[in-house]
Amino acid sequence: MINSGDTTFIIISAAMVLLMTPGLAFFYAGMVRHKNVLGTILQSFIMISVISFEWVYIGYSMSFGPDVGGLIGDLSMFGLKGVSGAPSEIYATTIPQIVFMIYQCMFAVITPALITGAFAERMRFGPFLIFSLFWTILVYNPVCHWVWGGGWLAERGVLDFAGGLVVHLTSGAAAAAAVMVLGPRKGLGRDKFMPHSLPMTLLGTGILWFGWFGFNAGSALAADGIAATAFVSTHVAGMAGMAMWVALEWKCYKQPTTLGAASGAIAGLATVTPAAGFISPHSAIILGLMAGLCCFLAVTYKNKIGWDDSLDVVGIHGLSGVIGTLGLGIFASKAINPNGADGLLAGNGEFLGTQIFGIVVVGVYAFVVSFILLKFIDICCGGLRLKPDDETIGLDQAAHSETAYNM
Amino acid sequence: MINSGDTTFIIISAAMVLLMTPGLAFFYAGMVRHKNVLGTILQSFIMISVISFEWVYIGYSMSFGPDVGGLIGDLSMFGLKGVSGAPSEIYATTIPQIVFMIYQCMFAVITPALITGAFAERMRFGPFLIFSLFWTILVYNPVCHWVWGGGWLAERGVLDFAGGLVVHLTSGAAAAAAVMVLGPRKGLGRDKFMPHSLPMTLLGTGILWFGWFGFNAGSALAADGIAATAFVSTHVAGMAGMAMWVALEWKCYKQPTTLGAASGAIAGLATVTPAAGFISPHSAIILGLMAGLCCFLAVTYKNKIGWDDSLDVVGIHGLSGVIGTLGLGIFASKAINPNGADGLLAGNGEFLGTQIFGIVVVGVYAFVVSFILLKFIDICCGGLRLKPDDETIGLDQAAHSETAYNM
Amino acid sequence: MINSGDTTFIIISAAMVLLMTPGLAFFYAGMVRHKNVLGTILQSFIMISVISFEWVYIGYSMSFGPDVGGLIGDLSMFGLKGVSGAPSEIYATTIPQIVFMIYQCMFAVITPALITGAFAERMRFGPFLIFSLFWTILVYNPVCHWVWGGGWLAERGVLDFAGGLVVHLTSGAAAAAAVMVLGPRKGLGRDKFMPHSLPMTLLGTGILWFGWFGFNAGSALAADGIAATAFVSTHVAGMAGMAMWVALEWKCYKQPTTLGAASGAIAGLATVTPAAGFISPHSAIILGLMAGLCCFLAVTYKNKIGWDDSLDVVGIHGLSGVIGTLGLGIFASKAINPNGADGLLAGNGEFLGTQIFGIVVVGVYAFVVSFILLKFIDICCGGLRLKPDDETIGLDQAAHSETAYNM
Amino acid sequence: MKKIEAIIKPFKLDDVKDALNNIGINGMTITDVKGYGRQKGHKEIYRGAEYEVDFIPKIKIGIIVSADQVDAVTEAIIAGAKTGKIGDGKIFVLPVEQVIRVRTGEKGPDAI
Amino acid sequence: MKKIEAIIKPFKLDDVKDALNNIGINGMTITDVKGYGRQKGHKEIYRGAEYEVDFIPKIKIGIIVSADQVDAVTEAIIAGAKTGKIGDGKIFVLPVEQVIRVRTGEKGPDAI
Amino acid sequence: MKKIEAIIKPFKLDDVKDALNNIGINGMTITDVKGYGRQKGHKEIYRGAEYEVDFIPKIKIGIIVSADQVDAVTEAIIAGAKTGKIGDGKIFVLPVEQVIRVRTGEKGPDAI
Ligand SMILES: Nc1ncnc2c1ncn2[C@@H]1O[C@H](COP(=O)(O)OP(=O)(O)O)[C@@H](O)[C@H]1O
Ligand SMILES: Nc1ncnc2c1ncn2[C@@H]1O[C@H](COP(=O)(O)OP(=O)(O)O)[C@@H](O)[C@H]1O
Ligand SMILES: Nc1ncnc2c1ncn2[C@@H]1O[C@H](COP(=O)(O)OP(=O)(O)O)[C@@H](O)[C@H]1O
Repeated sequence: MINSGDTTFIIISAAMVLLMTPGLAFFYAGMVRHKNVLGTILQSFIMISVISFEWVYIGYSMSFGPDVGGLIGDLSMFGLKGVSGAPSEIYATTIPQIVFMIYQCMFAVITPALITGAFAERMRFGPFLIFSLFWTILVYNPVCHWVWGGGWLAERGVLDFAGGLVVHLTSGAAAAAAVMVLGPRKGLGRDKFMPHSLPMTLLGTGILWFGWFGFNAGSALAADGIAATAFVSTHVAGMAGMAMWVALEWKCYKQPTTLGAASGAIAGLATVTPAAGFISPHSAIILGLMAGLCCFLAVTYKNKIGWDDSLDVVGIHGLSGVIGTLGLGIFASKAINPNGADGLLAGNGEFLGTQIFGIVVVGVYAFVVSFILLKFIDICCGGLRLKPDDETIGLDQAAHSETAYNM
Repeated sequence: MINSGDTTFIIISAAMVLLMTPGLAFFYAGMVRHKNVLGTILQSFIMISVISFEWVYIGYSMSFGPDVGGLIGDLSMFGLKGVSGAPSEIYATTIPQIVFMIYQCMFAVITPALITGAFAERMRFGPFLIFSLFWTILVYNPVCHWVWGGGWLAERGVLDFAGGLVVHLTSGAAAAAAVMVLGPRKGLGRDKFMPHSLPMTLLGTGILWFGWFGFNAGSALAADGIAATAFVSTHVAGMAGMAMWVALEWKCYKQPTTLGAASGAIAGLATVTPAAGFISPHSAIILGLMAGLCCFLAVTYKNKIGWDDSLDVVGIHGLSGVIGTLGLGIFASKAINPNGADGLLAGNGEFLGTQIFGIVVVGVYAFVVSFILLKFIDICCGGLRLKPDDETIGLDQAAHSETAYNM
Repeated sequence: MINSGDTTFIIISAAMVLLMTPGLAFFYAGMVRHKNVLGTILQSFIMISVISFEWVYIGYSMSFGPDVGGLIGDLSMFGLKGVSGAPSEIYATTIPQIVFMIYQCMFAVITPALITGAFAERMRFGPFLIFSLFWTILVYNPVCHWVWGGGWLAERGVLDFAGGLVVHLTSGAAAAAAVMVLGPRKGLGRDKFMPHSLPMTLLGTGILWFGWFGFNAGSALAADGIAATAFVSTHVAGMAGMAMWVALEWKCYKQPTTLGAASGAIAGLATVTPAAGFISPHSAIILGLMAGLCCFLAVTYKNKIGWDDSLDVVGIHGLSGVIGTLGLGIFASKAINPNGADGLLAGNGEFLGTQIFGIVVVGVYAFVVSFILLKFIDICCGGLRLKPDDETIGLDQAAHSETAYNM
Repeated sequence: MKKIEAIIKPFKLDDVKDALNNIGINGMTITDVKGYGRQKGHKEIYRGAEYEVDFIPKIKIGIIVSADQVDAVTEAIIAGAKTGKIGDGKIFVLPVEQVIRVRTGEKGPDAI
Repeated sequence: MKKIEAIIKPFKLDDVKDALNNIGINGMTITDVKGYGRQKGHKEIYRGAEYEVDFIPKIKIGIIVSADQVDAVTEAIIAGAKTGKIGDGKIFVLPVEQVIRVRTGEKGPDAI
Repeated sequence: MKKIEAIIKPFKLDDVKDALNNIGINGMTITDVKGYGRQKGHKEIYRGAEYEVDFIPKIKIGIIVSADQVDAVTEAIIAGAKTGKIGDGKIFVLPVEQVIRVRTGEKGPDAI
């Protein structure tokens, strides 16, 4: 039966998760040079259109439709067939199924948008759209089905509360592939890739944090104690990630930075995502601290080796997905969530093994498919990269005939 | 009886609709030149103050008070008399009436703010306030009563889920009148009216999309299946409008633009507004595509004829109100919403006729009253337009003694 | 028992209040010079981290834990011990206690962030952190306990719906102390301290207004008629404050300004905060008008005497806390909220006396402790103020090695 | 050769550009500058604090021409920039000893 | 006539303007520029990537004066702009052949 | 002494700076400017309205050098700035009569 409280909760959560995509657009666009601002923003915004299309026609059915061999949902819900104001019998049974569908749509939208940070400032718009669309079909939907749609990883006991594997690890692995296929931006190591507007990045951070409550707490799919736990875990992990990153900067560079605070917060929020509703606030704090530490090190290391993951999708999102999923294996507790699992600290080392298995499967699968897909598009669609002159001119003018700021 | 789920739903929806007015302020202000940024923002923000005053004293009562001859509500609820924490017996019976009142207030606030795009960069602040206030009294309140307050159009069977007639067509018609009365900006056709900050416009777009869920889904006035349907329709119409506009730009200008994506999204969202809770998601997608197509053509045509509807209120909002209301006449289905109607495709051509009647009545009424009102104010208040020198200097300095950016 | 509607309401309200801190960051940062933008933003953002830490470990327990002599909560809930998905028996009995805890956390976070406006553009980051942390422990937690946690002021009958005393007066009093201890910015009276980006300030205003609904209506802790009343009071007070300030500017300076509209709105919203759920909308309008008037005068007077409360924390927030708390003493009515009180106009002058007592106690306590704390830190931590050269260079570069805008 | 520097009101740029194009001048470099002079600035008000803003936005046009074009160019600039109100700006003529085109290395009048 | 170009530290602009006003100079044009010289820039850090920023914000003041005012003007600028620390800037004096006021067409010293 | 003004493409600034550093030039002042010339601008499209943008972002480098360095400096600038495509920019040489260092009051070549 439909519960108006739960329905409100997921409707508003869906709106909040939708808002995360513009939030991400600003988070990213603040970090690029001013000639690429609009192109970067559009790479996120356009996902709202392209991936929603994909989702309502085939994505939802592929992800949450009746299972075919543990691998994928069938297409019996093509075009939302049978998805109505009545609740599903399987998922979120107290809210209209169509609300569950659209809530999940928002997750599908933001995931490929996350990847764009890896190839920022250098990818052509057309190939980017093709990549994102097919990536969603070939990577996001299957993994979503495996983990959340009753697929084989779920059967195996792999848990992911709100998207450590499904969202962050898939996008991080795709980002790694993209960095390898596209190569570094022109002038890396010589030009100054300074953020053109950190206030814009901080605005994005604020919006993302706000939306993340809808993302994680909403994943409880009901306004209950689990949602409450997930909400609190989310907040304290963000807080801990920010504290850790800022502290490390203070120690290593004598000064904390605004971008560091934002980066740490996002790392913490991303890391707690798979675990939010399954662990205690204390565990969430530890995860947040680990997130700050590991992502800080990853990003520092990246700068040393000249690997141009421009806005650190691998080092922040991908790594967070891994740490959070591992952390869940360690800290999960049935005392917190009886529908969850007990982890290593609750004496169940096996569950940690299961989570590691999940990470390897999803990571490898997402990386390999992304890599092949990118290579394929590179060859068939006249190249993924902007022409060098266009890269110099910048996306805004070269790809969209616009200028971000006319002052 | 008060339902806490529904109450939460409308309270949060009201907050989200309130946020749309700042969202609109940024959507518009990003498109003006940098000397008019603050003046443009203030034209939206100040409506929150002026129109809310009007609403709590007389607007709510005129719109939703006991009917007088089908034309207007009486003033028996002047100053919120009798509007309390108890539910109304007529409207939204599961939430405190005062929540219904304030939710509707947010609609009244944003409607005249929408008009400001038509006379952007050239209207004096004082006459603008007078116009907006009287326009709300003379146009918004009556039309709101006719359609939503049990007035004669409602009696006739005209439907408008969340404001295609009441919000978008009234403001679009007023915008047309304003363009005719005020004339084009100095330098039209010669100067470059390039948006001063598209990131600001995109920020506004993101906020508007988020708020639109409160606007449309909230119009179900309960967290039920209808709200769910309206939410989904809203999202997919926005997605379809964005896709269509971007596709057309790609075809006609070889490149899609960020402003095009934003414009298409807003067109789609506005178009689905009157229909959101009465049609299927597929119909909403078709409406969104139509919105993208028609508004794109309208805006292109406008540029050809030198009609200075500066930020395209007629070509986007007004037209969307018309298409959406027509579309409802075509696609409405009682299978989706038993309290709605069946439209042309469900074999009920008469309902389409009713909707056309509604469009003509509201469009003509809003246009005529707006035109007379503007002319009247122009004569009585020393002119609607800025002095030419002030128009050159810009609103911010000339009308508000401020500068938007001191960098 | 947990009510899903109420739980949704407070979860979403908590998210909205969290968003207010970034909102405040932008509200403030828009008003500083462009060399201090990031430093100003960070002063708010970092509170999300530092104060949340404090709160989950000791703050919540000090504020809402079992009472010790009316003065403070004991530490029996250290580290959220016993705070779980089950409701508290005392506070917000229809929602998980952990939701109540995190909702209150957001209040604790924004309160010291408010103070930062007083010493904008001139405080060192390290001492600022130390101050904020100890201020929360020594001022916020005790006062919160006295008023909301069943402490001695609550016993005495002092009322504060959503933080006129606990949030606005404490921060305003601390701001006054900070202005006295730190002294004016270099160049006051000679240099031009013009806001570097009023659009940013207006963005902050919009976000704050949105979040304020969560702040005030959420303080009803249930989605009921009181929440509805608080929501409406909040909105109309903001509207009235904006109207009054704009009107006064028009009269005194011949032109209304955007910053004036924003300032009046914030003054109105802050003023109604302690009274929101206890008074009628009409009383809220009067409070809003008073807020606009008094804060306008206070700010004007400040400019005359060269008191460098840079972003008017005393003149807007502190004063609003006082007016609102007094106003509650005058306008409170049990007809509106049976759990509230009757005020002067309802024939109960005694309650006004109680409120005045509350103001004096909280104001003096907060001022004195803040003053001593600042002096102490100034001496022990190598000075609160930036070195003069660093002040010239600006916080962003001198304290964070960053630049806000690289255009 | 000469360098002509003209300080003009920003909204007159297009007119000046057109006037210059009409006499065959197709190269110039412009800079956003702020001017201080007879033209009065304006007051700005922020929460009651009034600030006198006396640097006014102007555009500086820099054009290198051969000596014999100086008069035609200054006349064209005046034709384009003049409003007759205070603050219309000034034109300065400076001597230039050499001009080189980066792309080709051409020197002197050929480089313009 | 001469053109005096002075590169100064931005926060010294008001002092220089006052010093110039005191000796009766009431016209000037300023430009935001970036300078490179002996004064060291600073380091910026973004997620661990360190960038050396060596162009430092400066303000360029351009003043046209008659030849006999050059010394007074340069002294006033020095008085206003000097902090004694590296990076205080430089003053250049260039010859000017003609000055015209757009509004009136006046030429030479009258146009200033 | 001479003032060398070079208008170059913005992304060539680092190359020019390095080329100048190599010949011992360690002081310069740069300005963001917009250029108009043979190089064609681009079209921008906003909701179907097409605008021709014909002022192109450039950087102006101003360097004061002693007369004997002029050739070396212009060569270095050309070496750094040349792409061979239209719009590479121009170099102008103007006479300078005096240079003063604000900090020390030094004059002439010593002040550079
Ligand atoms: N002595 C000067 N040196 C350099 N620029 C000047 C000088 N006098 C005026 N200007 C520039 O010319 C502009 C216009 O001068 P102003 O005195 O306001 O009006 P007008 O040009 O009508 O005499 C100023 O804003 C300033 O940029
Ligand atoms: N040769 C030069 N040509 C043009 N501008 C110069 C030159 N040398 C220095 N400048 C300008 O003067 C400013 C100050 O010079 P710098 O060497 O840093 O200190 P100082 O003026 O104390 O010698 C620089 O930032 C630059 O703008
Ligand atoms: N006569 C001129 N006076 C001043 N600046 C000029 C002149 N002609 C060109 N410029 C500047 O030089 C830049 C390059 O000139 P352009 O004609 O486009 O190409 P090229 O340098 O290859 O001849 C222009 O953008 C402009 O800034």
